[in-house]
Amino acid sequence: MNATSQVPAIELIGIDKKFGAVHANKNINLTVAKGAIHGIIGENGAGKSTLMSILYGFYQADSGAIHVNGRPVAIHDSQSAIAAGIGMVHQHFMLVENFTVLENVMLGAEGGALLGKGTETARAALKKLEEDYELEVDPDAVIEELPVGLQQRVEILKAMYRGAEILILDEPTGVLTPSEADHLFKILGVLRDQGKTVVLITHKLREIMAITDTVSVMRRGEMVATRKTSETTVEELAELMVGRRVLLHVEKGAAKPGEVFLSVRNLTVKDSRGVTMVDDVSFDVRAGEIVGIAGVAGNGQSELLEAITGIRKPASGEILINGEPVAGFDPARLRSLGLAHIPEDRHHMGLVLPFEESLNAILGYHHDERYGKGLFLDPDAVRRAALDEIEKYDIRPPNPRLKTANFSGGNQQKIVVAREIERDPKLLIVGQPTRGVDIGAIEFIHRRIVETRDAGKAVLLVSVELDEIRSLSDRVLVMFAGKIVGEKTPDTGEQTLGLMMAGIAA
Amino acid sequence: MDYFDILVSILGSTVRLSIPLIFTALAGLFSERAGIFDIGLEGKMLAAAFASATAAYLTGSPWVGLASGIGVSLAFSLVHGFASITNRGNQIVSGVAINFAAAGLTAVLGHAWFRQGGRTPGLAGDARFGPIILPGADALRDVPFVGPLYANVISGNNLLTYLAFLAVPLSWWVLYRTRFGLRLRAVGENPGAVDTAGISVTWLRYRAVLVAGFLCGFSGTYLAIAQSAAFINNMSAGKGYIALAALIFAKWRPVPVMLACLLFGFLDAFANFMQGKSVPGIGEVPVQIFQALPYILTCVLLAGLIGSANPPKAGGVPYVKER
Amino acid sequence: ADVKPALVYGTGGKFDKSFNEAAYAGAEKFKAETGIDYRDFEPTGDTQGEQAIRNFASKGYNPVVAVSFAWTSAIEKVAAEFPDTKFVIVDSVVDLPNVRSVVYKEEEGSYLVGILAGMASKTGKVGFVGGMDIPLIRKFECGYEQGARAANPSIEVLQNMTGTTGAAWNDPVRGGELTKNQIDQGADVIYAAAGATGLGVLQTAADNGKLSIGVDSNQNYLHPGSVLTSMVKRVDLAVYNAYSDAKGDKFSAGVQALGVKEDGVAYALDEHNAKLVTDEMKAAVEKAKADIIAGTIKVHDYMSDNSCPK
Amino acid sequence: MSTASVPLPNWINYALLPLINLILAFLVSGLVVWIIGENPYDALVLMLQGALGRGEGIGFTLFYATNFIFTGLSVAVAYHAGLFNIGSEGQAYVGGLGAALVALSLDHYVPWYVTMPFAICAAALFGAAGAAIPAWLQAKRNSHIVITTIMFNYIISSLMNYVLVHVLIVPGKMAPETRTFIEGGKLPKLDWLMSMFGLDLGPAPLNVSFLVALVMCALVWVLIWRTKLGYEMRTLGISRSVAAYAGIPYVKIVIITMLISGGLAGMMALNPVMGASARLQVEFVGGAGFVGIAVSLMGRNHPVGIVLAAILFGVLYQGGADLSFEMPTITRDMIMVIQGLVILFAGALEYMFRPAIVRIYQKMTRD
Ligand SMILES: Nc1ncnc2c1ncn2[C@@H]1O[C@H](COP(=O)(O)OP(=O)(O)OP(=O)(O)O)[C@@H](O)[C@H]1O
Ligand SMILES: Nc1ncnc2c1ncn2[C@@H]1O[C@H](COP(=O)(O)OP(=O)(O)OP(=O)(O)O)[C@@H](O)[C@H]1O
Ligand SMILES: [Mg+2]
Ligand SMILES: [Mg+2]
Repeated sequence: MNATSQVPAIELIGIDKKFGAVHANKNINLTVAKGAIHGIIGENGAGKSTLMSILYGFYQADSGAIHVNGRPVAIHDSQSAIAAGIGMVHQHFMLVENFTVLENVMLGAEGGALLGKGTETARAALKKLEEDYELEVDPDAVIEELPVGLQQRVEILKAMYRGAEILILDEPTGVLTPSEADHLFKILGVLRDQGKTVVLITHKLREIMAITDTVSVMRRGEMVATRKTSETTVEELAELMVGRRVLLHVEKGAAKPGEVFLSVRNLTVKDSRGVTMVDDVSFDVRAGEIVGIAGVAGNGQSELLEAITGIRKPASGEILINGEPVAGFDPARLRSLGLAHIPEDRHHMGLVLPFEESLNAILGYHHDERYGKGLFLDPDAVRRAALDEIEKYDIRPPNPRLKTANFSGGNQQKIVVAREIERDPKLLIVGQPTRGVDIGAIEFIHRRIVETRDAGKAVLLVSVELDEIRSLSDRVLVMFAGKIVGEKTPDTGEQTLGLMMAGIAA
Repeated sequence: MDYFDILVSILGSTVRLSIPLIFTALAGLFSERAGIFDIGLEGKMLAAAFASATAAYLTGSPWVGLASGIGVSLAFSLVHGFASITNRGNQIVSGVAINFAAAGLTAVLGHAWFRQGGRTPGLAGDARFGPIILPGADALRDVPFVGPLYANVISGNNLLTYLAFLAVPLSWWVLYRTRFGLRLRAVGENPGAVDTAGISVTWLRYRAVLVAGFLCGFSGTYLAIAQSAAFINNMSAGKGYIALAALIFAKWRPVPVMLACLLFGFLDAFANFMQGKSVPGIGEVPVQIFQALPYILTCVLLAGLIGSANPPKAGGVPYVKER
Repeated sequence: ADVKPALVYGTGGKFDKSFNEAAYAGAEKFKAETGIDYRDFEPTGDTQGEQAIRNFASKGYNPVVAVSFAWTSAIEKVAAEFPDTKFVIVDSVVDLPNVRSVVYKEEEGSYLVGILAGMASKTGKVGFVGGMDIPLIRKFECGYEQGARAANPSIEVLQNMTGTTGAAWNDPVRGGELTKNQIDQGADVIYAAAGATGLGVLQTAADNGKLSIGVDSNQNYLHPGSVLTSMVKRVDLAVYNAYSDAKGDKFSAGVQALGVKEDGVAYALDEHNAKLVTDEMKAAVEKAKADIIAGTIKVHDYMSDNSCPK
Repeated sequence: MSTASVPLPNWINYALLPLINLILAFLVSGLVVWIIGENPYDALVLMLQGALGRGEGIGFTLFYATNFIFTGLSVAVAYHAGLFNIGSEGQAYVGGLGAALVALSLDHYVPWYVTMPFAICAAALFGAAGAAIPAWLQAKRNSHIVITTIMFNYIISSLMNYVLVHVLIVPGKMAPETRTFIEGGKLPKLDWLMSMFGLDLGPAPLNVSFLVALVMCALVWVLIWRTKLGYEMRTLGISRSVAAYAGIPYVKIVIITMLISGGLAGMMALNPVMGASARLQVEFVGGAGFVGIAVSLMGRNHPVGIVLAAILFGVLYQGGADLSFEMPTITRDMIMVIQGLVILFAGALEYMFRPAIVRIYQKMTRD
């Protein structure tokens, strides 16, 4: 090692950031060595994206300093970050969907006030980059017509085109199949070999172990530890992440499956752009069992859930509940047939954040006569009912009149879980039940789901957390590219399931 | 008078009536393509008309009039920008406010200053943009077909008319061939992409809004001191909204914008022509039908009966990074 | 008697160079002669007239003159509420004991300018641009058409109305466009009876080197050499007479119909159009005037049967 | 640090901030008055005297406020469902046709209290019809309700123009308006109400539609906060995806909401058409639909706030009329200036002072 490599690529000193009442980054110090792949892990909401966005100039820190290559730099905006040689691939892509790849790559680096000449230079430079890093993509393709994996390539190309020496990737593998992820890691390796620095945000420990040189752990806005990857273990990292030993196994007895309650036959679902997301899928869920669907995010699970719960009209195929065909029924009608749904994203679907808690406790069930006669709604009755659930599920603070947005993520999730399970459904559809939820709440929610099964209800569970699937399910279906590629028992090895999720083995 | 003469006459009228629509719709194009909805086009046009007429009256120069029209329109644009970009306010509400303020201010000031029921005093010929006779117009006039078209439709318009038609390809060029245009289109679709590319969303949107103000300055000036010789109370009379309709009808693209404006201008001209004349078998067609037609057509378009109109994705939504 | 005169204009504004300005001139004349000041009000919308009229009445103003048919129902209402106040309505008839209704025989004045138009036209086509499409404006048009035909039996009269609502009085752009249409169709003299819209008519005619005819006030000076004449409607007289009658305790309610004979309507001749009106034209129009006064020419009033003889 | 998500107590959100914005609007208006050479303070005094000084002034103020309550409610109801209805103007206009048709056909035969319920229904129905196509376009075709309602303002205006000029006009009359209704088609004035407070209504046209407006306020409150439909509307207004999850039918709610909104706007016509002028006139709405936007914004979409804001605008309208009468250099258009500024400051710039207030508030609560 020569002297220059002693100078760290990045030094963050005392970074502090608040979003209103949320303290997203608390006095964070971080050093990233030059030419290294540095992993950052942490639970949802730990503040990883915020920290990196500050480094990239997307947000401005309330206080703290940033050094790049040993020199202090003032990063007011992404412009100054780019000038300092920093590039970032955001968790949510920052692409103009109706622009071509080339236009997206050029945006902000057009090389002159007129496009004409710059376009040709860019095209040539892009071609070279593609060849150097095996990042082939048609420069004239329009973004919205590209699959996510390729869109991510465009993001990486954008950063490279701007001459990034330091590349930040925010959860890049969430949208990738394992093989795509492997390809990405290969590219990151090439980058490292060329002396570039990579910061990789993820909460997949496997990835950290596989590729990083150093890893830092964030928890609740704080930087809790930094380790050399070679000197740590998955267990240690997991513990650092959540603050106490992870309990990965759920206590549960054997299932006693009864009659088939939900039956999906040759179901095909398209998304709003007309792309087939669920392709000729068939499976059954029996009363008294939990069927888990494993898969990498974006392989059609969301659309499958939406179709079953009536939010999205299927393109073809049948859905039978207790033998009755229900495809195309609206969610309200399905609820009356005994279906309950814990949605994947509580903010996007499950909760009206500006409402007081009690009004969310009846969402979807608000037509019930318990909450008011006929057309009317009785707020007192609603609050009384909500208070019951608050007590039963230990939702804190126990105030049904508090604005839902002011509850923490875990408690918000409990509001949803309580609402859905307490209606005593015959069929429970669960999507990502513990996303962004703390360990205590996870246990609680898992127990409720198992209890529901034990009460003889049919449960369909979708999760991208393989551990969750394996510990809760009685049967595991693996979904890949819109198809169910196989059924396994929950004790099947992670390796095997991982390969299936990548579409490699059946 | 044969049909050809009638056609020439209507076409001439179409051109004159379309010009304010073209400027205004192009103004809306820049603003909305950058993601800032602008229903305050009407108000800006009106304010510009008042300012240009007042300045031209006071100085006797149409150029000072034009400059004032543009200046005042830019000021209103800045207000819209301040509300909807800096303060992330509701763009529709801001537009409504601007329309009210402009309608009120022009009437109040006009009345207080000139005491002619809100009108500004009439302008002498050289305080206006007069007709420009293109070379050979008179010589060609008698050539069949081409002659009258050239002499009565193409020639004999004022400078602003020619500028309007120049503004169309220019707008196209700016939007699709310059860095500014690329960024502007991008910021209307995904401001995050622009921001992370190191470009200031705020400044870019301000520039777009200012371009809109600049163009509305022309349309207002045209109304007051090219097409007419004075400012009249509420003289924009809904043209800002027709321009908005034309913008939607054209699906936010420059050349179709011009065509839509010409179509709507033609409807207006045709209505004027048809007024009082009865159509065999139908009788007199009520002028109200022609007045409503641009809006009806736009609604038909929006109903998806003739293609679909997808506004810029980030349109109308303030760019909020931090909650 | 003591008078406290008030005046409510039509919506075109006090200095509209036309109808309202004539009313203003009448009030000013009264003020100059008697030294008695008056209050006036310029409503900018239809809803304000009634409130203004009532305001004047309740504040003790008397007589209250309202120029424009738009205030008809307002006067009907307010005059009933204030039976001791004298009201004058111009261009409309209100049948109440304390209201004087002044109407004009616009058909006669229009007939006169029609003769001039018919004689001045070289193309054999003359135009008419009206404001709001109402019987009153048709009356202007009908008289004009009769006059033009009297001067030239084969003349063609093109006619347009600007609109169907109050906005038609204040739309010079459309007025100009309609004028241009008529010019394109061959008209070379265009008569505007359209309030402020007429300004656009006169402007466009001047811009295109054609002749125009003004209305209500003498508008000859607006575009000297281009305005052939103006059909002057002496609204000033209505206002002036109302005030001075009231002052001299001679105020009478009831309908006053002012025609050529009463000098209520006339054509305007001054230095601005002297060159445009030839001696021959002058002779013809003076003869017609005499004939109307003598009763030998009877100009048809459109409003008497809502039709115009062809 | 961003301050947008820092919660503030209600008295700041619903009283202090609107008040600051209102004061600012008036300050700028005062500037305009000063520019045209009048004394802003005198103008303000004249305006307040004109609006609130006498029974007649108050009567006019409340008369105007009645219009604005209806249109404000119309805008607010739609707003709760996330729909920005700027077509109240046109919906009120066509509502007038409904009211007028009822009055014209019944006034000879029955007393006003028989006519009124029919007129209310007809006005609401016609108003709702005026909102129906934009509602459908939004619900089914996803075209922006703002755009379509603007378009419909013009379409309705042309239609009404045609109807008045060619169908309903009294032959031989100049103005395109219907005949004057006789007693059976007129709504009685509220002299008794004013005399309860020892005031004399005079000729001010305050009439029973004011009471109808207040009843509608109560009904809207019940609808929004005490019915399941209102719950569904509010849910939809906050998040379309949550509504879809909860089985709240988008198309149905959008259409119902817009019909209610249009109906409320349509009812506004009762006041001027049957309460004041006793006939249907061209453009009788006179911008009240747009004022409704300001009223709804100022009133934070709550019926009580709407009543207060409507009275504020009533003061502006009546006081403005008196002001322009007393200060002839200031025309009544000054109201529009003030209105524009109120909409600007209270609406588009509503959060301009929020960050500063948050800081002050945090400082104060910390100590
Ligand atoms: N733009 C924003 N405005 C307000 N609060 C925000 C914003 N972005 C993030 N937060 C809040 O800051 C906290 C940290 O969020 P951040 O996105 O940095 O977490 P993360 O570690 O990246 O989580 P994830 O793994 O889910 O991506 C969260 O509580 C989040 O709600
Ligand atoms: N978008 C928001 N708006 C307002 N307040 C918020 C928001 N997000 C979070 N908060 C507040 O910040 C606090 C912390 O929220 P956060 O979701 O980060 O909780 P947490 O520490 O992750 O808790 P949990 O373990 O239950 O998820 C919450 O109690 C909540 O009141
Ligand atoms: Mg993140
Ligand atoms: Mg959390």
